[in-house]
Amino acid sequence: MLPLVILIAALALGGYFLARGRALASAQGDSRNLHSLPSYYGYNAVMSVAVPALLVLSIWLLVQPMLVQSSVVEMIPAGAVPEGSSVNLLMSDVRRLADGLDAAVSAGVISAEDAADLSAADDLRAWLAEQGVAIGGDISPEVLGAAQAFRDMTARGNFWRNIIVDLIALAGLLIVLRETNAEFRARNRVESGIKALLILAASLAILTTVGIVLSMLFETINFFNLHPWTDFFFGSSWAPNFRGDSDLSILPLLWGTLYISFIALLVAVPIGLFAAIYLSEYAGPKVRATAKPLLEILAGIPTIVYGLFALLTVGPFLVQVFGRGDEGLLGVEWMSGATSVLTAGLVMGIMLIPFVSSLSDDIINAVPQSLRDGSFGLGATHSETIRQVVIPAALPGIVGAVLLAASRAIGETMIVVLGAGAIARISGNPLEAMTTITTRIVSQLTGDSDFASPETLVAFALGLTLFVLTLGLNVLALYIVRKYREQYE
Amino acid sequence: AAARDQVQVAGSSTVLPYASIVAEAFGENFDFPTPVVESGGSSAGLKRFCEGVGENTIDIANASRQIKDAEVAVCAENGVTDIIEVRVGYDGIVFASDIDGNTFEFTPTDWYKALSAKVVVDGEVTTNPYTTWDQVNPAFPAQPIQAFIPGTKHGTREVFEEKVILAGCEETGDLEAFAEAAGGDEKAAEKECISLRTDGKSVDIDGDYTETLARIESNQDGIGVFGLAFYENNTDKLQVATMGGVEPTTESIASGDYPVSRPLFFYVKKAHIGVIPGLKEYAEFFVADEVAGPDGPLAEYGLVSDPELAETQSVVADETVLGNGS
Amino acid sequence: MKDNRYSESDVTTQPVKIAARSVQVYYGDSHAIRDVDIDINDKTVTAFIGPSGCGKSTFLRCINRMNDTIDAARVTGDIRIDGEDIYDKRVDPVQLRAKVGMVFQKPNPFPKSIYDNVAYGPRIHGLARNKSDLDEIVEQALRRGAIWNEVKDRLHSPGTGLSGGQQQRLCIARAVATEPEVLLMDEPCSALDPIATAQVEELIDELRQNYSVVIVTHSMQQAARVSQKTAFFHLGNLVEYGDTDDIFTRPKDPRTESYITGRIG
Amino acid sequence: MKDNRYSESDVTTQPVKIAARSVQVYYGDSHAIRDVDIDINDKTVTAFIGPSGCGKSTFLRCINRMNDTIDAARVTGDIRIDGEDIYDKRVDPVQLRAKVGMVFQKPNPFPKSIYDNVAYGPRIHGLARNKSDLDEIVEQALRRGAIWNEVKDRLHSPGTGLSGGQQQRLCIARAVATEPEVLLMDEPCSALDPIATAQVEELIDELRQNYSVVIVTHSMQQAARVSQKTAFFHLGNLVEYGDTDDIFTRPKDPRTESYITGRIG
Amino acid sequence: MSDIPNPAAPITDPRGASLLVQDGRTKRRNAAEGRFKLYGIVAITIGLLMLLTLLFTIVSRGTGAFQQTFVTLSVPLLEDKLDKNGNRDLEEIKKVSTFGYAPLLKAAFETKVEDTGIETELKSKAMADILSKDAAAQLRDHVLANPELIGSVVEFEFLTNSRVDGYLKGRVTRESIANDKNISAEQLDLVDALVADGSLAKRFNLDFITGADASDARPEAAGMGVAMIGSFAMMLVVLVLALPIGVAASIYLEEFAPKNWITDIIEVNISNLAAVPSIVFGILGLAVFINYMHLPNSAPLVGGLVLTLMTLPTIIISTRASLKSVPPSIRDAALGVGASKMQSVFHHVLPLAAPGILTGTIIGLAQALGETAPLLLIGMVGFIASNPPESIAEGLMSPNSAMPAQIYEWAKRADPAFYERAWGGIIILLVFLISMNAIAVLLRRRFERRW
Ligand SMILES: Nc1ncnc2c1ncn2[C@@H]1O[C@H](COP(=O)(O)OP(=O)(O)OP(=O)(O)O)[C@@H](O)[C@H]1O
Ligand SMILES: Nc1ncnc2c1ncn2[C@@H]1O[C@H](COP(=O)(O)OP(=O)(O)OP(=O)(O)O)[C@@H](O)[C@H]1O
Ligand SMILES: [Mg+2]
Ligand SMILES: [Mg+2]
Ligand SMILES: O=P([O-])([O-])[O-]
Repeated sequence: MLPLVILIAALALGGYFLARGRALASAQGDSRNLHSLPSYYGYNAVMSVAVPALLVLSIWLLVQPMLVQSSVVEMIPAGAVPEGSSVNLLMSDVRRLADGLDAAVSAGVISAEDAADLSAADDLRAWLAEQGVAIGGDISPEVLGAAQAFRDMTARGNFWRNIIVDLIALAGLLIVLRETNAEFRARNRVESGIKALLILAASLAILTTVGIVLSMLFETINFFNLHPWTDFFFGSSWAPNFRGDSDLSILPLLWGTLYISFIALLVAVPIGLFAAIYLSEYAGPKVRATAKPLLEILAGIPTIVYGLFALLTVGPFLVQVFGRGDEGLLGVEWMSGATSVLTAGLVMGIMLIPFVSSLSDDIINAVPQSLRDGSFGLGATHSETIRQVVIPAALPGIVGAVLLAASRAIGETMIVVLGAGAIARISGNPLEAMTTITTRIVSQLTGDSDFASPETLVAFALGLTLFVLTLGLNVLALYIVRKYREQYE
Repeated sequence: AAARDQVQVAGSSTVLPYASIVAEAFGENFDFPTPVVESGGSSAGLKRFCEGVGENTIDIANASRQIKDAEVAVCAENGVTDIIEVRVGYDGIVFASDIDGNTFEFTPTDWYKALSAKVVVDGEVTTNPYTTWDQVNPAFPAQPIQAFIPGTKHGTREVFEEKVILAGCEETGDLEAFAEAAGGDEKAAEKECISLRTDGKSVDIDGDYTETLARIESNQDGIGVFGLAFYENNTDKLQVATMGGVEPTTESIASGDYPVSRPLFFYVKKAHIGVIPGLKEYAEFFVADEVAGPDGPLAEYGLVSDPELAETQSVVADETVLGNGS
Repeated sequence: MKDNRYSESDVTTQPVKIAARSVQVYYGDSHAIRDVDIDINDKTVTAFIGPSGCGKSTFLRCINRMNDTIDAARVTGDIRIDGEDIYDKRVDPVQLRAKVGMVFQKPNPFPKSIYDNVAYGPRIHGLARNKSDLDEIVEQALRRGAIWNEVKDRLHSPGTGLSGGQQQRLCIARAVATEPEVLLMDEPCSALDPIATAQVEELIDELRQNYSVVIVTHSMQQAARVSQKTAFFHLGNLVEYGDTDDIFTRPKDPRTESYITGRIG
Repeated sequence: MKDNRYSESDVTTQPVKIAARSVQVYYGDSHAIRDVDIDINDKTVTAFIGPSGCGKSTFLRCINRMNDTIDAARVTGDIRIDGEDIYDKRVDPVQLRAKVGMVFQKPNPFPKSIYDNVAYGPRIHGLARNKSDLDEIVEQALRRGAIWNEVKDRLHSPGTGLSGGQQQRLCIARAVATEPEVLLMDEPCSALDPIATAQVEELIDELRQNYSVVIVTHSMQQAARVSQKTAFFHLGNLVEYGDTDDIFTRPKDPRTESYITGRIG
Repeated sequence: MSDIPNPAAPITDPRGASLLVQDGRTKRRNAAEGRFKLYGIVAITIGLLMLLTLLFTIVSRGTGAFQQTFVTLSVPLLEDKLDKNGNRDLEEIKKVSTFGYAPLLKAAFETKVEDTGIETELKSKAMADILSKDAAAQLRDHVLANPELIGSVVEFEFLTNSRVDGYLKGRVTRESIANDKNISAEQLDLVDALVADGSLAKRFNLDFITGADASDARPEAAGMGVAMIGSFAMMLVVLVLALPIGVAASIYLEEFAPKNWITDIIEVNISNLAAVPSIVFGILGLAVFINYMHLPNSAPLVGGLVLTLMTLPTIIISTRASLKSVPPSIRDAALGVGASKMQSVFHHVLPLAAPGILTGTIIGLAQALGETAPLLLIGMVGFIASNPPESIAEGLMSPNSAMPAQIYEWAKRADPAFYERAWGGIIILLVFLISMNAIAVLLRRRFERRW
């Protein structure tokens, strides 16, 4: 396969120069008479040679093994499949054996003809083990025969594959050379190609979404078959239980999610925004060049570290402040444990700082200087300029950064597990422990209880509901951003 | 896809340490590659186990509980019919508190009274009024009740509910009182016993024992539930409490004196034996005397070895599958 | 070419408002303003003329310390307004710029509504007691910027959606709205048609009654029409400075003469 | 006011290059160009005049479809260049813009070096065979833009660090470098001193030998000097269009007359 | 936040006032200015302080992992234990499992005690217990590699077990082992004697950086190396896929997409994907890549693909934000000289947006590098002690873990020695991250400009 790819690459490369040369020749060697830059004719050739050929190749690569497999499977008599096993498993032995023979042939231990003539009588398993190929069980004649047929068919398939793909590449080359002339709109062709790629990239988001929804939808339906949806959406308590009959309501979890995210944003947005403003507007180049990447490290520290930090450092500190009674700093007794909404929110906020600061900094930096000049010229102070001219101009981008941070806050798990406690409840007191949807997804999915029980399946329902919910929030955000967007210049 | 060479195991994080000790020794002593042992929980492991037969599915699922009928059914639906169940030993469950704190000698009654949502006081069912341990049992110090118990997703929780809370409920006679109140419904009464208080005195830990330990470190009044092996590796930070007067050790658990323990299992896909190199060898090695026996590395690490190990060995050797009378 | 429509009675008798001594400006290594000395009078319109790139904008930006915002720019020398050194440490550039307003060469409306563009200055300087006050100020400024009629129906649409000349007048209105004592205008009429130009020139003359106005222009006619004093810059030097009449009719320096008669650029 | 320095021998005999019929432009709801019909000749300089905000830039931007980039803008009607409808689906706006160059009202150099600013067009159109060819083209363009002398020593410093007038000339040089057949210039001399203006006007006259040039200007004198045809716009309407001589000396429409004599703006 | 001066405040007319003295209003505004700037400084200081605290925590807890305690012993390779028949047949020697090597270690200790005259009450088994469980494996490997050595006495450097190591590092004290059945005071006496003798010492342990994971019974032998390769392979996949796809998608959406409901749907979708909990991407990866496409379990390729999907929204959102901030006049200028839309984007807009794109990439990659949850479902978390891969393809396809997963695993294990290794692993992860960032930061600086 590798030689084939190299050949296509060579054809493409050759096509580049041929098409380019041909275009130039048709323009009497003067690139100015061409519709497009000469290199575009080259790229067009590369595209026409490589894209169809690689497309066919990849389809072939997907289809051939299936075809070979199914025809080999047909060769295996039903009686050859040991009881309790499946043809599928037998096939993996076949493949392993075929691979082993390939390895032996390419190592020169055995000639290709001999490999095709081997009989099961020889102690193949031991012999293969010597060649470094491990086979699970003893080799039956059926398996050996199938392996040989497998090799044979694969070899034939590969042969035709090479020929056909080469022909397609060649045809692409010829066609492209024929249409190459001075008037040919090579640039438009290449750009359409690129645009197709861009569209493909953008649609990946849709595919991912479809994938996510599909991978959760069926289990969610299963869940609702086992558990009343009214309890899930409108119940008030979350209390999973082994013996079934659990209370599984999303509301307390949702409350915790929103509350913790809110506190995290309350920390991250002002700090991040002010840091961004300071970095892009006040700080000297040296400070900026050091402080910004340093802050970015905050985004890269594994969240489990933040979790431990919350549990072991921030939590006890908060207890010291709010919960030690007369021994404490405030002399109040509001907080009983180290884990609370505030603990998790504060620490998560720290993690989110760079999400807001770095991106906003880049965006603020991109606001044209002439706008600042205009404001300074009116006698505005630097901070007035920033607040009233620069930030509004950068607002669409900043909103994007904040949304990103909010998204991260909603999706974060580890910090909440360790920092927020695991008690599902609806309460306004930030010093109490609560929990979030994501942590419940993880724990319901990784636990001990029966995977077909509502206690496990609820994870999928939670995931899907969160998905739909954030979708709603995003639609709302899009609407708001649209409404307040200001375009400058 | 190229043929897979190594055994793939997934499942319980409780079994993981033992499985990894075995996998490591297996890799060292055999010519097969070291098996890959994933964690992710019994449930997740069994789910993947039951996804079907074939190279892209796992060969073994570790579990800290027995496979459920519903799961066997799903397995069968997907073509995973022959499952070999292997019990590797027992996991002791201990109660431990901060090394510098008070010492406790518990009985199930104490735990029941401390954690149940409702208790019977003076013949009346009331919301649990106790806030310190001395209210539960005058022998205890006046330490605030703060328990870190496994979350409801852990098999350990089930054992804890069965063997501690429910036992305590029975001992105190509250079970009867509840049954009476529920009009003789035993089930409802049991449920009443094991529904725990939600006022923050009892905190569910969904993570691992390290999390429980960290919480005790950040709250000295806390008493947590741990695995025996975990406790034995952290004796410098934790002191263990007795239960019913028995101190938890591998011996007292193996002999059945210490009441709170649970069996650990792994499940092998019979169809993969003979196909995946080293699968059977791994399973046999796991339950071999020199590994899982009372002097083997597993016991040394904290596994309570199975007194009926020989039987288990023959199950593996004969590839006896579930449901075939064994 | 002489076409000074307005009285120029008391130009020379006006006190000095801005006094610059041996001002030098560098952009990195390049020396953009060389040793400029100039006295700019109060209640006078002073025109800066000279070929493109000679340093008019640069010098203008020295007067309200706008050059502070360009990293590469370095200013030395001494500039005094009302006798106070504006590069003194104690001087707050913000207060200075409130006193010395500026209209930039390239119109730079804020990405806000037309109303907010004009109201911005009065707001930050607290010139309006209440909303209707502010409305009044905005309308007045837009009228003086000769753009009121065109925008009065779309005060709340964005200032960036205006035509080039409209943007320029908007920027003039914005500068005027803060009532500065000195107004620096960098080619305020470059994108304006003759009528609008005349209106702006009228504004300038009106401003002169109370303030000092410095205007950069490429139009000799305009300089002659609106200014009482003219300074001619060439290659970063202030070549000649004097009464507009004198500069245009009896230039002393041969370079000035060449420029005015259209021989150097 | 008549001061047409250059020959205008064969203006009317030139073939039509651009033909517009009932062109309408809307920005959202506002109707910026109303029903304009015009034929613009080849090898001719056509001047668009009119008060600020009347739609000159808007109409100019229709000719090379730059309005496509403004979301709010909507163009209807029919514009043909060399008889081909440029709003036809098959027309590639890119090819159109390569043919119809543009100098914008507000100078907008790329934040790149001066050299790269000018070399960009020739590069993407493949006008240079090699580096020295390109150097040659860049120098030629900068010379034609009357800015070569000022920048020849700093070709590799950023184009955004130039003075206003220099930026404007840089943009002219950039547009000229691609050798368009039609050149649209939106107030190309607004920030230029008389000498530079004269040089640009000379360039325009030179371009006229081969190309069609459309220039927006507020200077009646300039229109009279450089153009052979003049179009007068008012409130989005094309009020009058004809030989420059006629427009300036014998305007038919009273509005044109008012504007030229400085009564409406 | 708005402190637009209160319009009701008395109007001060600054006319004629001196510039050298600030009037009241200016003073107030300057105070506001000072406060504003202070907020910025405070914000940065908070951020940096937090970073410092975290780094300090990490470093102070993790540096110990880079050192390990070793003991030097002369081991008699007894023929009667290793090769009973004396025919040096490798197959027969292999039959002796690691358990069979224990007597050699005991013997080695006996000789040691005799030779150096250390006095101890300990049985030889208890003495050998201060060694790592890894010692037997090390010994066996060496014998299998050099069967000719059987019968001679060879000097080895063995790891000690984690308690002894902790004792030398101060983590384990004589008080703390009171209830510990894994080590006794007598054993510590022996350790002290060996330290005095110079045969037991702490030194830098390269294996921590290069080695593979070890089981729970021998924390001292666990290393980060293989997981590091796993992470590297995944980052390679993420970088190769997520950056180009992300940038391409953003360009399409921001520059080319017609403004219609389809585009809106895509746009909302992308922001929504950013909020999807990472474990859900694991569910997706399991369903699509493993169950549907039959890619192998535990393979970094699958991990990389899942993380790519997870990182894409971050890159797309930041890229779009920076594309949006490039002023339209630049696009106009390019289009005006006849550049195509595509050219104007690739030649002008994209370079100007590059700093923001790089920032998004840095943050996205950092996030991907530290992510554990999705790996849980595709089999990359657990005990995966494979050998280092031999080729890139193998590195992508053969089972492996990843650094955060390894750290997560270690953090859960019972022996406190793993805790130290978890923090040590975080140090390595951060070094990895910082070097990755450094490249991006350098690139970003090249693209930055203000106009
Ligand atoms: N992007 C836009 N959005 C909305 N309205 C616009 C936009 N651009 C221009 N206009 C309006 O369209 C009308 C015509 O504008 P245009 O820019 O064509 O004027 P102009 O003749 O070029 O004026 P000037 O000489 O001042 O440049 C004006 O009223 C202007 O406010
Ligand atoms: N930001 C800058 N960085 C470097 N050089 C600059 C900068 N701004 C201006 N210059 C240079 O300084 C000199 C003076 O520029 P200035 O803008 O003062 O000219 P000007 O007289 O205003 O010209 P114009 O009439 O064209 O606007 C010019 O050579 C210009 O290129
Ligand atoms: Mg200037
Ligand atoms: Mg215009
Ligand atoms: O991981 P567990 O299933 O043993 O809790």
